[in-house]
Amino acid sequence: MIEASGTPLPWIVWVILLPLIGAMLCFLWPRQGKTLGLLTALATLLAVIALYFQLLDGGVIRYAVGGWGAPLGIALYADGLSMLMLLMSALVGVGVSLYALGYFKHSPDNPAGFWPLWLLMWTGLNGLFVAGDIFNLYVTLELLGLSAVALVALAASRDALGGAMRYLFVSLLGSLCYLIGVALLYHAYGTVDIALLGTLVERNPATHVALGLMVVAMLLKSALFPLHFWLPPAHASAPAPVSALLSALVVKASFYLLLRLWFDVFSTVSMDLGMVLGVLGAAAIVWGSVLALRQTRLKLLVAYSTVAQLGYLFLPFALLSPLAWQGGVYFVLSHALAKAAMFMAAGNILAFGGHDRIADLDRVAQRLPITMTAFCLAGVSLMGLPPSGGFIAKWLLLDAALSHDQWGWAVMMMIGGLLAAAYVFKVVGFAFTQADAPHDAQPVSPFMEWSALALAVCAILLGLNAHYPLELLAIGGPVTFVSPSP
Amino acid sequence: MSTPLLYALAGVGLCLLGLYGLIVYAHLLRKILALNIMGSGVFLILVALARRSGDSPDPVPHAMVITGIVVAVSATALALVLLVRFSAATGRNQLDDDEHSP
Amino acid sequence: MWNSLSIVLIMIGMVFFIAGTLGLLRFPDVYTRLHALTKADNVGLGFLVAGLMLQADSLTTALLLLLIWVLVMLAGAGAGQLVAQAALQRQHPVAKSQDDGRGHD
Amino acid sequence: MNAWLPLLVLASSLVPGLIIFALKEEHTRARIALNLGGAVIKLVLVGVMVWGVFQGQTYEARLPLLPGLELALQADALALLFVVLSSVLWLVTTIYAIGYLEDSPYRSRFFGFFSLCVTSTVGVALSGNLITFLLFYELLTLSTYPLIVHRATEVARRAAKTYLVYTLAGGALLLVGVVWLYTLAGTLSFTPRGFLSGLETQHSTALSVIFVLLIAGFGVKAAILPLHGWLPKAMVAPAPVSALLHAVAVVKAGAFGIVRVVHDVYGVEFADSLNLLMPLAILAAATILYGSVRALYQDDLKRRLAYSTVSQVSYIALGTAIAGPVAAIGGIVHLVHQGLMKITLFFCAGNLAETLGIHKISEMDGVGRRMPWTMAAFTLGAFGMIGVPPLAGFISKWYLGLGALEAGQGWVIWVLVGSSLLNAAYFLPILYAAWFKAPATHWPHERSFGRQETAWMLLLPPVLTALLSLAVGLLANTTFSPLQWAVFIASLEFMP
Amino acid sequence: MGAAMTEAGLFLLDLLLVLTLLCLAWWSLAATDLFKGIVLFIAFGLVLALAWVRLDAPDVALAEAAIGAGLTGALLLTTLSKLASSIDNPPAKRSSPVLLWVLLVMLAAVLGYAIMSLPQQAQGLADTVASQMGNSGVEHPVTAVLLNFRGYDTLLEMAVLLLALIAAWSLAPRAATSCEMDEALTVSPIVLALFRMLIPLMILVAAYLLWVGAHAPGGAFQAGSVLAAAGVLALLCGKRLEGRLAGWPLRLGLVLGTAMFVAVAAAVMVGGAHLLQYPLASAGKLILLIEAAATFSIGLTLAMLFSGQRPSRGPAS
Repeated sequence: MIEASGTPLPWIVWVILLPLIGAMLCFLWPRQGKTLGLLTALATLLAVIALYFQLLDGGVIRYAVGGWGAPLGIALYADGLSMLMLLMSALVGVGVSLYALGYFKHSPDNPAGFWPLWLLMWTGLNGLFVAGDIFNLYVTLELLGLSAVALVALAASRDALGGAMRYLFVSLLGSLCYLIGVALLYHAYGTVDIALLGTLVERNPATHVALGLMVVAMLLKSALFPLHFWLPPAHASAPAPVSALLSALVVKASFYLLLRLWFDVFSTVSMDLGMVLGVLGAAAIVWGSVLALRQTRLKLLVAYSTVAQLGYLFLPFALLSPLAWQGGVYFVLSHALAKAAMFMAAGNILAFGGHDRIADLDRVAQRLPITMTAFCLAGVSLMGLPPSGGFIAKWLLLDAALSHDQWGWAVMMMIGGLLAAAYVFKVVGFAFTQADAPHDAQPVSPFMEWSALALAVCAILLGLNAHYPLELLAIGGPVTFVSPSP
Repeated sequence: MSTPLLYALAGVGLCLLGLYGLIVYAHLLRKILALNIMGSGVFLILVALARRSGDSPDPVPHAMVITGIVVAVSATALALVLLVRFSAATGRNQLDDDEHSP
Repeated sequence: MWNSLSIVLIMIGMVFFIAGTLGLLRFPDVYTRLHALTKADNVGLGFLVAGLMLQADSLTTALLLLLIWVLVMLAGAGAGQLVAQAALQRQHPVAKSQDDGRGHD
Repeated sequence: MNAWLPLLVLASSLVPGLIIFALKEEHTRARIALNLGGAVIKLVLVGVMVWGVFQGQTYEARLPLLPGLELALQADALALLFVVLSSVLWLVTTIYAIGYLEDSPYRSRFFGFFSLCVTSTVGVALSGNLITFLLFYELLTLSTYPLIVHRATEVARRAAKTYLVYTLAGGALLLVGVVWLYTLAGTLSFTPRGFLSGLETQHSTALSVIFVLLIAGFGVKAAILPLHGWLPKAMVAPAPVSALLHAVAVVKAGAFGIVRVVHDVYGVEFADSLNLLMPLAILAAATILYGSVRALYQDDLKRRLAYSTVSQVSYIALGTAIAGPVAAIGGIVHLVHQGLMKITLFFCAGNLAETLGIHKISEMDGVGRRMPWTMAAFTLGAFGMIGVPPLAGFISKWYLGLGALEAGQGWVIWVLVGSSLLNAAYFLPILYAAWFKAPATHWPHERSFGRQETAWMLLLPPVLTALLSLAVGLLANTTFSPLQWAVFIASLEFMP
Repeated sequence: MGAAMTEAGLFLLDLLLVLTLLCLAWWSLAATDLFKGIVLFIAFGLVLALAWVRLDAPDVALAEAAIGAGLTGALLLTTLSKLASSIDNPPAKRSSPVLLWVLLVMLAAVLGYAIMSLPQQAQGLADTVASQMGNSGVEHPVTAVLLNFRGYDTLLEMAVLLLALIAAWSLAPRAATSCEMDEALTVSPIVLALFRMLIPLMILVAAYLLWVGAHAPGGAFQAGSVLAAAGVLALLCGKRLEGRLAGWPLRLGLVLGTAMFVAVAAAVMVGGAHLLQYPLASAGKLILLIEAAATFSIGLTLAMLFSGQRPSRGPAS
């Protein structure tokens, strides 16, 4: 562990400040929004990469903001897990930024707000991933939640406004539940620093109630079945780049937070709950997939697919082995890339044909080959077929389940994979056929097509270079808390 | 019962009142009110318990609550703008399927 | 001596407030209610502040209390005027007899 | 170089495939050049590899995938047999497909996926462990889908859906089996005589279940009895695709997987000691008879051929399951022989459909006089299937029968005899009708090709493969014949 | 004896306060008339401010009264006037199933139990804060925590406020040109007179609160909300921002607080210090600088949120 003081450029700070500064600049000069936004995205990506190398060199980073240190001050903290999340956000973020360049040119959605809101959301994401303090996490959570809501509402359709409204209520309710947990923990242990809390927390009523509330809050925000009701309307009605961001990153942030709390704060008390989360996760896989299969609109299908895929993330809570954890985190990464690509592809199809009725896709396989390739590659990852990030994740989870003879989980995963295949190919099948009434097509910007493809390819590549992320994950972080690798 | 405890329990009461209102009432403005009341309840818990330290109360929760209040007003403002837009677009003040979704 | 005077002043202030509250509850229409309210605000608060000023440790505190009174009077006057104007604009009826204007806010 | 060669073999079809995707529809020449160039280069590379292996070289490429797990490509004897088969037949099929799809739309997409399909098949062949096998196996599923759905009709969409339901479910079973095996054994590398023998005492039940999972996973593509439903439906695909599916890529990948599992994962001896092979043999025998019987009743030519495939591919499984060296030789060599014969038959069926619009057997009266070359090739293929000496099919059946006797499983002989009779029963009427009945006054949908009976690109491939299937039978005793290669493979597994 | 009396009396006061709070909250939610509900909510906020005072949290009380009750109330009221229909009478509610009640009661019991199980005495970070006050650059503990010890939270919170404004602007249509909507608004001369008297006073109060924050209750948020109140008053009196200021000067004003915070936080790193690690000598000044900028931006932002529209850049746009 290094105290990152005296380092001339503490990248851990810049990954938060850069998007924030970018957001302000975009707000000040809205006409230069695109340029400034893109520059900020690239700068943030570079800062994240720099932090990555810093982490590789020196191991886990702890940074005392204001020099005070815990418990008085706020600590920033980055280990392998945070780094993976930062990298994921940066990758998806740059992809979506490029996509947005094309998207808002033709879309009726309001473009002026997009850049500052998105960059503020990025600030919230990065802030959340490196926060080492549960109250600070609350603030980042609010930054994230409110910007997400505002971004959904950019679409300004009835559906989007309703979806945003519901999303806002859920988000605020979740934050307040979380804040009660923070209040209980602070008043029980006199600190909000995660590392300190981890050493202090013991079994007592306040801890248990705090755990319960915080877990429920995070489940609500990460839309675990049966708390997923808000997700499909919000994700499906948002502008395409926003849908991509929400499904890829925002729900993952609350999952990440849950992971942190689970292992770094509540490690001594949390384990009993794991089975419940696992069962809910399994239910989510089936329920989400079945509903996805029943959708007639493409974006809703993709949104329900998110509900299903999020279920996998909660299986490790029941499987309780380092392998399962690696699998869970890998799932986060691969789903982020794949789902972003898929939503972007869906956005292209919507922009192209002016609708997203699946049965009337009308030869998009021929007419939008790049988009369709992106969709299919992303689908491969969602189905968990090799070679893709989704496959590696599923492999790890299966390995964890089978090596402890936990058959039920393996069966659930298989069913989930097959259902995923069913809904992906439902779309693909109609992409080849001709609609009864052919419609006139709008041109789709190459930025939109290629950025979707790029992210989808990344999702595939994730399946071929699994050891880099896994090695990174091994730097500090909760996974090493569980038990040594077998 | 000590003062901090009394207020903290009142905070719990406000939280639950807010939660109840959020779930039960359909009008979006009422939901927003309910969330604000719930938020006040949480703040009350946070500050009340800070009073347990004797003569001078613990200032850290106070600072947190001030932060919280500003966040709450930001959220409320956003919610209200959204509500106005929603109301203008749909002519309604409640969510469409509020009768059958949880 | 000063203490008793202060108590008496505060008591008088309280009486005005009680009367004002009663008026607010019992008067028949917006305009008369406003009358009761502003009376309580201006005069009642005046007595109250006067009583409290006698209890103040320093001149600053006393002056601050006085400032509060002035500000409340200003606000009360402004607000009362606004309410009355709004009521007139919306043509709230003026109660002719005791019972006429019952039942609306 | 030894690590690069397997990769280059893969790249020789992958890279052209990817470039073809990017080509515009009207760049016909570039596409043809890439297709044929890739096929020829692959053939040359494979030739180099065969020569190298013959000289005692080993070719191996590894890529770390997960801690303790890597993707491995390696060229062992069995792999080479399949690679050679695939690359030869790819070249032939490419020529055929170019001729067949001359004016149809979306050729770039078609040939792109076509190349991917072959890449996956070669990948399956070269896989050095189960996870690599799994990777290419699923890739094969995915790259075949667009080929089946290519015509984009409602029927095609449904056929492709059926295909996916079967193959993806199979893939899921396979995945569970492979992961489970990995948790028990800690390795997945193919090793002659298997890598599991140490585990038998504590895990014999688990290993039996895994065997069932793996065989079921591969059995879907190999169309073993209850899992064959997709194959006849997939006949809606264009003829070159059917040829590819039936003769080279899909069904063979399944059959090849079964051979791999029995020989190089479990080991024949070990699998037999767990009593796993007898049920497999019975299943294979049942499939052989069932497929043949069903074929009898089909009037649609391609469907009859499809059921014939169901039947014939199970010879491979049967040979593997008999647990004796000679039968193993028969099974392995049938991998090649069935491929050559069946591709011939499908090419011919395609020619009939493309040239005369004939799809049904009842329309084939006298077609031998209109298209003598095509029907000659068809006849060779059909006789081979029946097992007439000295054609390729005879060799397979001979070794299978001999091997069954050697292993003390006399009942297999009856299966072989019954199947041959059935083969004769469903092929001979076709031949009779084609050669000896009077031709119809006009064909359903005739296209004229001048003096030739059909386009030369359509005619050359079946003639070539028919001759090859004759050659491998006639020259079975020469050094590089498939039979000798199969003998060598079997010796690795069975000789101490 | 007397002390015990006072004790009991105070407890009674607390009890009364608490009950009033709960009742107001309930009435506010259940009021048949939404307008009434909002007014009751404002009253709730004011009583809550009293509760903060009773809990020795004057800073929170100020913030609550100004922001929680005042500005939130104003926002609620102005929203109500813009809704498609403000009638919700009787309040539409779903039937509250038994399950919900069971859930709420259980939650109450569990939460209450958890709170009661906490130790009766706890120092929290009070002592730690007290011991570091000398290094903080200010004398008032809450300000020290807000701007120094946990300044990073406050920085992000400023971002949240900015976010709310950007969101509101991206959602709201641009204001109609000024003359169009001011026609309807006739402002009485008395209000205008009041306005003229109050505005300077409010600015003065804001400045005072800002300055006093260094060593007594007060600070940027309270000052900012007073400023915002002035802005709201101005808006109510029909004042609009001049067209030429409504472009980037306004936006600059809105981001100024956050920008200054970020700038100072980052600038102190030049010497190798951590983010927000003020040099001791200039800590007080830097904090005041940040607070001044923040006050200005908070005031402007809240007022803009109240107006609910993007100010138009003159009649041209």
